[in-house]
Amino acid sequence: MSENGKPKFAMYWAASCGGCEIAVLNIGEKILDVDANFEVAFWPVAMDAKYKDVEAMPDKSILLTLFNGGIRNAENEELAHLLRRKSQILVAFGSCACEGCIPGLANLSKPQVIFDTVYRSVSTENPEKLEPQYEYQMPEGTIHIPQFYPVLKTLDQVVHVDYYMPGCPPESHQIAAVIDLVIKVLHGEATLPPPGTTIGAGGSTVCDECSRTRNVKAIKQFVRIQDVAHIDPDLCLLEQGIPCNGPATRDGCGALCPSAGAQCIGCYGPAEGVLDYGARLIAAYASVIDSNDPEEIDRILDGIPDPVGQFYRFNLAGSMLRAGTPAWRGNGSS
Amino acid sequence: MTTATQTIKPTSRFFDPTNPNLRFLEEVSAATAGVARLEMCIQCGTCGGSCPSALDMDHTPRMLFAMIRAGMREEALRSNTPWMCVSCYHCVVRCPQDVHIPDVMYTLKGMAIRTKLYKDSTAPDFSSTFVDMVESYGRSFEFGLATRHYLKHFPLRLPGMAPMGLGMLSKHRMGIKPKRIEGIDQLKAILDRAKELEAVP
Amino acid sequence: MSESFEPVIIGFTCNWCSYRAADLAGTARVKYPPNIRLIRLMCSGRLDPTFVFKALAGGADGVMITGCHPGECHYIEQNYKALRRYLLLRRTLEGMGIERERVKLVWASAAEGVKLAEEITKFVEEIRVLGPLNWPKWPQPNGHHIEEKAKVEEVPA
Amino acid sequence: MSKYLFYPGCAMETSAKAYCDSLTAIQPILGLDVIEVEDWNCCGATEYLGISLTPAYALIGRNLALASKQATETKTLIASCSACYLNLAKADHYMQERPLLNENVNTALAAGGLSYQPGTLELRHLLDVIINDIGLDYVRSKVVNPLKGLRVAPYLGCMVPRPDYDHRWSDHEHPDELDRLIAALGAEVIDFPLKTHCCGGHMTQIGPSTAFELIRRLISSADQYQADIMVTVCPMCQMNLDAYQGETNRYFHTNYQMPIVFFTQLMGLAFGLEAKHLGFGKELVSAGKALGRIGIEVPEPEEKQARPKRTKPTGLPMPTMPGDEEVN
Amino acid sequence: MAPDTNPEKEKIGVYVCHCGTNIAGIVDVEDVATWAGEELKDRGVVVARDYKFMCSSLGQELIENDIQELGLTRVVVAACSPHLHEQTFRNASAKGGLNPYLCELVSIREQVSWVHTDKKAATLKSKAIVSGGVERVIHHEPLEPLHVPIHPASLVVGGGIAGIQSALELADAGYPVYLVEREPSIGGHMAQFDKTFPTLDCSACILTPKMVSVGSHPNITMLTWSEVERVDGYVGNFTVTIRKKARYVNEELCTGCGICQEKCPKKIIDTVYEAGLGYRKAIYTPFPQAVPKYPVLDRPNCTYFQKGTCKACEKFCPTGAIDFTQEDELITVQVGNVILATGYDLFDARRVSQYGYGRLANVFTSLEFERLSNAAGPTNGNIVLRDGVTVPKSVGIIHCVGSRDRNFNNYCSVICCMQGLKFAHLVHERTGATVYNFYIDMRTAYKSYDEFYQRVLEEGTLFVRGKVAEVTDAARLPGEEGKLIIQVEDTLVGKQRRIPVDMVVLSSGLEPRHDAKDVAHLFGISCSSDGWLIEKHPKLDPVATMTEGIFIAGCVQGPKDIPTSVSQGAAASARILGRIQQGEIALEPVRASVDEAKCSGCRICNDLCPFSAILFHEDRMVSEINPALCQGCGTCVAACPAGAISGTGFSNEQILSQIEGLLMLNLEHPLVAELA
Repeated sequence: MSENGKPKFAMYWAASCGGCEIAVLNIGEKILDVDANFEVAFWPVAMDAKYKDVEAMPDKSILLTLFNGGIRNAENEELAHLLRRKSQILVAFGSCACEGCIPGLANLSKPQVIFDTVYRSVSTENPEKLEPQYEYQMPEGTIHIPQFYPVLKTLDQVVHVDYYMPGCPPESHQIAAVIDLVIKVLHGEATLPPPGTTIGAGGSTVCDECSRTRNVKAIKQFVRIQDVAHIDPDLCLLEQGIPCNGPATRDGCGALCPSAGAQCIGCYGPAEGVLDYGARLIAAYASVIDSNDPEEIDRILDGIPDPVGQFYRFNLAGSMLRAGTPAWRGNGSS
Repeated sequence: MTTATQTIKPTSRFFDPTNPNLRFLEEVSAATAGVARLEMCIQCGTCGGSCPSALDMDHTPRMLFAMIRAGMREEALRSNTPWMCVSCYHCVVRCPQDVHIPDVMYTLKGMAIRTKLYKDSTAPDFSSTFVDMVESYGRSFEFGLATRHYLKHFPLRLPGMAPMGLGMLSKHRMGIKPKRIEGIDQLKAILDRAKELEAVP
Repeated sequence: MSESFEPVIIGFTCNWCSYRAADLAGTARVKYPPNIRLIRLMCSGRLDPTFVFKALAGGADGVMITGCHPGECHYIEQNYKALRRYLLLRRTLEGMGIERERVKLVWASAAEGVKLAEEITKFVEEIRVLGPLNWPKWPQPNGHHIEEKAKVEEVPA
Repeated sequence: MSKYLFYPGCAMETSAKAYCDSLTAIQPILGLDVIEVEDWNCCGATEYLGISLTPAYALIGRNLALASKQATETKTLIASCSACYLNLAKADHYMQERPLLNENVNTALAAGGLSYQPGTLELRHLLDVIINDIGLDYVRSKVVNPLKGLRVAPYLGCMVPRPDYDHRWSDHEHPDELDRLIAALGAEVIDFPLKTHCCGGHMTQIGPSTAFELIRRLISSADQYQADIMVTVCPMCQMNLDAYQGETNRYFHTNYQMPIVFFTQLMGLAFGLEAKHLGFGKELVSAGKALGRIGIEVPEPEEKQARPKRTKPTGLPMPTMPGDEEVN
Repeated sequence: MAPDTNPEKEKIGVYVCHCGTNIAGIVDVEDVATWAGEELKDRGVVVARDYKFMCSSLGQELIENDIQELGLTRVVVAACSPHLHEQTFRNASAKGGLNPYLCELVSIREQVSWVHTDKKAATLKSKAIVSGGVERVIHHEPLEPLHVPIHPASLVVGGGIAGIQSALELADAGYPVYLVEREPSIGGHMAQFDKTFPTLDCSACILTPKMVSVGSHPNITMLTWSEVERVDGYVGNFTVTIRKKARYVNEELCTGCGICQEKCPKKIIDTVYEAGLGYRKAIYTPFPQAVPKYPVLDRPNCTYFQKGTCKACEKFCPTGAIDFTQEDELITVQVGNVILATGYDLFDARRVSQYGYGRLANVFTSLEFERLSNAAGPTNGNIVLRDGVTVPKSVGIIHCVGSRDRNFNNYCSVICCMQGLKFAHLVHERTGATVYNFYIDMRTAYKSYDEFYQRVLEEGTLFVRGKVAEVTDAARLPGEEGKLIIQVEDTLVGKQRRIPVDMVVLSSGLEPRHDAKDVAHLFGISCSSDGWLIEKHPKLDPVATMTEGIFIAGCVQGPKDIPTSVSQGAAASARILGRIQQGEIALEPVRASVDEAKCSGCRICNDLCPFSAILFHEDRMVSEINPALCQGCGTCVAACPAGAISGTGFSNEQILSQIEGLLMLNLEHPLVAELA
């Protein structure tokens, strides 16, 4: 408890795009409730702060920390440990923190390849071929930048996490609901769900919220959505051959994409208890392919040109394998 | 650890490796083009029954296979049976066990030549004469072949054959000059390399 | 690859055909390398790609999936589902840089003890050639080991 | 008309000149467009295999390699000689069946800067192409001079229908392809029981007495069925049955005069080409007498009934055979 | 994780079997047990023992006592294959008061000691397998077998001797039977035979009475000229739809007098009953003793149906039983169990072209010869050549036609040797002709079969050991003209022989029915690669199938002779009677179920179940699984994208943990390092 009697709130942005921060602001006047009920102790995006201030705080002095972003470098990890120490409730906030999300796809490439792309590819204006050095001598002395890790890790791969809040970003109405819940808990009007629970999401999958009609499935071809001339607005997209991840993706978003005529790409991650998101889709898609002839099946599968992207866009770092060989084999050992 | 590499060599599974006689069967199978399936013979005699030249054979093919199984290496290689094979493939299409009989016969001929175990040199000589021709010209050349071969082996029959020979000549069905292919050196190189490979078991 | 490299292989068998084939290989005393460890499923159709990921991530160098011959499935046609999943799974693994040869699908009827043994021997040799997979032993989000998720582990470079 | 790669084989230039001439003559009519494999070599017949394996297959391998280099417009390589056809097909087949053989052959070929990937080429016999690609209807449509009244014994020999790696033939023992072709030419086909039996092969060279017996069996059987002429698809068969017929007669004190011609020669006649352009006259047992009838209406000889023809009995019904209808 | 599966809570007992030296000879079982006791403590193992024979009563008591004294909550036995002793150890656990499904049997015999030679590697692998079993068993749940009631009626498909026997056994025991036969009459192949080996009793004389009692049995509903069209449901409660093809004869009115057949002008070669050697009319009963007696009108061959005029049968029928307006009927019956006795097809001898069948007039198949020698056959039992008059002076009988031959069928057709001997005897007896038998191996292994062989030898039949190479009419040697020449290697002489004969009989093999695969599919069972239906266990359960409630009898399961077919018919019935009397049957509780809260109604699973156990509730938008229809394959469990379907006995947790356990030790273990 702080001097003004308000519990402390923190939010941190690790390896992610920042969309989650926007999403929080996007909850509108609810933000005022946050202010009314919390003292914002640490929120680099919203207000100036120093890590040493946080270090100075007594352990467990922050009630609620929303941590978004994956663990890509030493700084991310350091902060993860720091905030874990200082917080009572640590929430992996958003797809990146929960399961790696888009930054996690970098786990398919060696760090060197990533740097080459960033600092040397045609899209980069870098005439002096500059590249960050972990250590650099200055007249003032040696300066450091955080170590870059071979693979991106999810938050719960480095520290213990109390709750998971999926989504890229989490839907604002879900955020609002969670904030309401926490406030209720503060006023003793509710109790927290058991630790490890996924909050701000449903317990089934997107199809549960999807209004499209669905039938028994027998897939003769997969097509990329941009190649479909006419999409039936009422029929299940998967039945139209469009690889929709809805069947395997946790609900909670209100089936936004399918209702908007686009296939679900899986940002809410796996359903409750599922160990590997991609595995569920592989099994589901393959099972309903309507052919017993290896050649034909292969032809049908050609309709999914990038399986890893299709099945692990948000989940690679959180999947069972977590990465592709190149990443963890570093610079090509064995 | 050794077990992983030692287990199941496809040919050796069927036999008791402690019995040296059985090695001959393996040897023949191994030296045969395609998969010989010799160990699968059930001694039904379809081959011997089908063979157009069985009557002139020392042993029917079936007997020969039994001898190979029994490890009777020398007897088997001395037998004229392989040399009597006319490669008509009746046996192979009828064999209930799909044993590649004509190919086994070829293998045995080769072995007999290498070990000099054949009884009558007619056939081996014809083969080698033929092969010499092919190796030096790239084509076979009946006239040279026929005369050389007949002079050596059927001097008495040659007069009898004369009309045929002359007929063939007069009707331009036999060249007198051998025809040589252009890539003869290439062919020689290929065959030399092949012979080296053959040398290593 | 060091001479001593001994692949570890997880084999998934169907209760009705390949598991019985393995029994038959036993009763017939047909030898095959000890590198494979078999798991019994009711049907190859039970094969969840999760199992394969689990095996590879857990230290296996290869995975062998076996089932009844097409048309002979005890559950009529479920082995075809296994076939379809296998083909998609293989593509996905390749996308992650894992050689497609590390996961193999083999049909073996209850009578084909010898065939199964030969296939296992072949597969072990194939994996031996590919070399170890050495997947980092990061703890798996599974059952009673869930608490281990919190452990911080180093990534081999 | 589609193109084909063509492997003539040594005999086509010498002993089987007639085959060569007649084929050349009917090609335009059939629209059969062939590219000869450049600088092909002997296939080793049945001899080389008996000396040593790898060189034998390397010898064949060279032809396959050369052909595959030319295989741009077509993957099909036809051989006109049965032994050549079998050797080529067999090498291709075994190179696929035995990886070691494939490896060795290619190592050898490499020494000559060549290589062959088994399965690249489709190996077929001339007869197969004429029957299955060009088709009997087309052949029939080209017949201007039906060989009516000519009794022909269709003799296929061993190596075309056997071992038949890719199941091109209706049967290993009694294929009817050649019969149907001859019938299409308007000739009378006898149901020749020995149509796929052996002509003696290289036995004429190494064991004449054996060979003569085999030749006798064929000729006498054809004679029993009162064939006027025997038709072959293979230089070796033609050579043995024709050139050694005299020797055989002397050996058994018989006097058979059975003309042996190539199926392409009869096709030429039926297509209305002149005998002299079809290599007739090159056979040692003259086909002249038999050919005397070509073109003229032949009065039904009285003793026709006496001919031993396989007749279907009237008592109990015969089992029906697949394709009974069209054959008769 | 379910709370009741936390290792701290479980008390696991591990039992390693020596199986005499079967396991102990290669695996260091003591080491495995000690290791499990120490290394797997933290996984909940409280006791680990090794014992000479775990399956012995003493071994089982070991488990029972530990359960009671140490309060074990889980049991892992490392011994032989579960297919052998799973039940044994489940029972032992149950006796000890533990739910039997909390016991796991892992195989270190079939999968280790019998297939590996390296002791250290084998021991290591055994440890891995044990730890796999331990991890797995932690996640086992107590289960109860499913109980389903058994409908007392049964369906028998196929009216050959096996089917007849089955039907009679069931009916005599007082339970209703539906006997379905696709031909106009029951009787099957046996009705075509003249004599049966080895006793040579007249086939008709012993078969007809049985056929009659089937026809008149109050408990048997006979459906001839009918075929099963559809099968729904599951063991105890099948719903079977049968197509009763139109006979165009009113069975109420028909007296079976046979006038219609007499008067029918249309003569057709009878390829079924007369094996193509005789004729029948367009309206016919296949043979005089046919059951039922009513004829069948063969529509495609009937002049009236084809040309619109004739109706001779109708004109002459004294009772006006002919009914051209009749149509197929679909009948639905409820049965608890099914016996398939659909028999065999004769191998088509045309395929062995070197034997000349179809080309050479006087080459006959075995069935043709049966008709030829049958007193009721087309020649009234006179054995003659195809010209219908000439009596053969010499006959060659060829064995193994289409059998024991990779070009056709690999298997031995079992009956051909005895059949060949029977033919030899009949020819000898009826014609006095010289008879040759050409065989590869003489197989007369059954009661008084070899005695029959002796008898035929005595009668002077000539035996040539050799598979016939070809049968030809191309005469080569004097004395061959006009004959069929059998060319063969007499393997006992080692010489090729040409034997001229007048008649050749091909002892053709047996083949699965051309539509066996469809039948198998219809009843949800499987065929082996050569097409015979697969029994549950080749030795210990030859008449049951992998599918509960479906049994097989006779040649549908593989070639066999009449006595064996009859025994199987009876055996299958006995199995069913046992169940009917139990009233219900217990099924393995390996089943899938849907967690409706998780199910999103995506319908991915709906079409995956071949037993249609998954139904979709449009209203609640969720899928549900019918446990009675579910066979427990687990395909839907693996396919559910939401992870909403779980399977008992083979749950994700169980398998994933087993994988973890198996991988606990890898071969880079110090042990292995030494070996390398």
